Amino acid sequence: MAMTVSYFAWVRERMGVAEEVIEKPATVATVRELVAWLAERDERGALAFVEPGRIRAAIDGAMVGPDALLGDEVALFPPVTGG
Amino acid sequence: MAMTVSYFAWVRERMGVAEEVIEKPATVATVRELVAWLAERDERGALAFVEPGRIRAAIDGAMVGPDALLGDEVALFPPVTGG
Amino acid sequence: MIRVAVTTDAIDIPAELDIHDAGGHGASASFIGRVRGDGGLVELFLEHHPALTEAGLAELAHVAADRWALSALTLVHRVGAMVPGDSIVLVLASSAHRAEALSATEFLIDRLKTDVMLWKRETFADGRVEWVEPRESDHGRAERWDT
Amino acid sequence: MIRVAVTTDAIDIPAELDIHDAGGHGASASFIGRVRGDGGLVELFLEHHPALTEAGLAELAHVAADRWALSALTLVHRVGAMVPGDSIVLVLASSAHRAEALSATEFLIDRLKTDVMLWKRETFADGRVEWVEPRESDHGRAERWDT
Repeated sequence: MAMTVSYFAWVRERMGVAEEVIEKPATVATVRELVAWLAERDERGALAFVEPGRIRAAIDGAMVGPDALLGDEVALFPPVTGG
Repeated sequence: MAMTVSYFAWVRERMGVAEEVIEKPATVATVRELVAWLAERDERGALAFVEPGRIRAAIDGAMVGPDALLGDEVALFPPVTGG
Repeated sequence: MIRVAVTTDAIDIPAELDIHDAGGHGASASFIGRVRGDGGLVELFLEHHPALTEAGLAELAHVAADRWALSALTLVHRVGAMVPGDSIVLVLASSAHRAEALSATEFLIDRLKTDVMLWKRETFADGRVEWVEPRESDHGRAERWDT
Repeated sequence: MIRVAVTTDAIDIPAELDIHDAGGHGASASFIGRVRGDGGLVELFLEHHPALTEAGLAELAHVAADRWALSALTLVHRVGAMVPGDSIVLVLASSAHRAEALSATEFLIDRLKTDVMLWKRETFADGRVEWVEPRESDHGRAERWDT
């Protein structure tokens, strides 16, 4: 199934793109499973998601946990450091 | 013994003066005793010091309690309300 | 840099900000208290002690500077007659870190209300003149800092 | 009046103060965070999400407005490239009462650091480029508001 994944900060730098449309396998249903799948997909993903515990996600504008179910889009990024 | 007493806010208004030099009896040694003596001295004092518990004092620029010993000068006033 | 002032003139907030910010601080917190026109208030008069009010403010400023790592501190209190909208007090505290600047600001505004020789008198449109009574809550807030 | 903005331009603090203060509030608290030149820092870059960063700020502003009785609230965050001395973030909160203005300001600056999609990247004079790591203490401060 096609979905849009956007990346921010050092996740974006390591992935080499700010956004991509992926074809995810049917077995990937949650944020945690997507992160694991991206880490295995290629070298870039292995580098970006070497520490899955440091990855945060947002769906439809809301921060979500690793077990959130995926929809049409998701943003993946490191912990925020604004202010 | 002569000492200078200054008054502020409604204590000043009720006393009718901002400052006076008084001759206090030798039996008046503390702030509490001075307030009691002023309350008995005349009508103005009776009005200003009708509730001695509401009176605050400062000696040499520092806030003091009712049992502080008197020196050459003392300021008597209601609780402060700045800010 | 500690700057403390008692003034009968309007507090020039942009000028105070310029002086205070000359250092280029990492974090700056501020508090401004203004006269409110509640209940038909037409004048607020702040009575002060010619020497001890400023000394009390300076003492508070030094307590704050000893307690928190501040790069600048400004404390300006207006006295005399004011009308609704006028600024009564300005606190500016800066530090490398936000927690220090915020805590120092809150400490100063809380303690100002209980520790410094200043008395508010309110005049209302109907002619009533009343000295402001301290609020119990102000003492509660001020005492939080004793620990 | 709630005003939230994300901007790549310098934050015009006097202009924001003028807009915010139009109401003539009883108590106004503020916080300004600036870029510090510590350790030879020459540039701070703030990455943001084109839509979600402003939405996150607006959400925080509404949480604060629901929690405290505020007469005005301003939240401006700069993004993009900045140099030491530049203002990164401005929080202005006003109320009839000081405790509300001070608490809302502190809440907003604490939560900004943990809840809004913003990422800091530092460039140093020796050429090093580093993404800023969140500090545990920031999470501790932000969680104080959960109760």
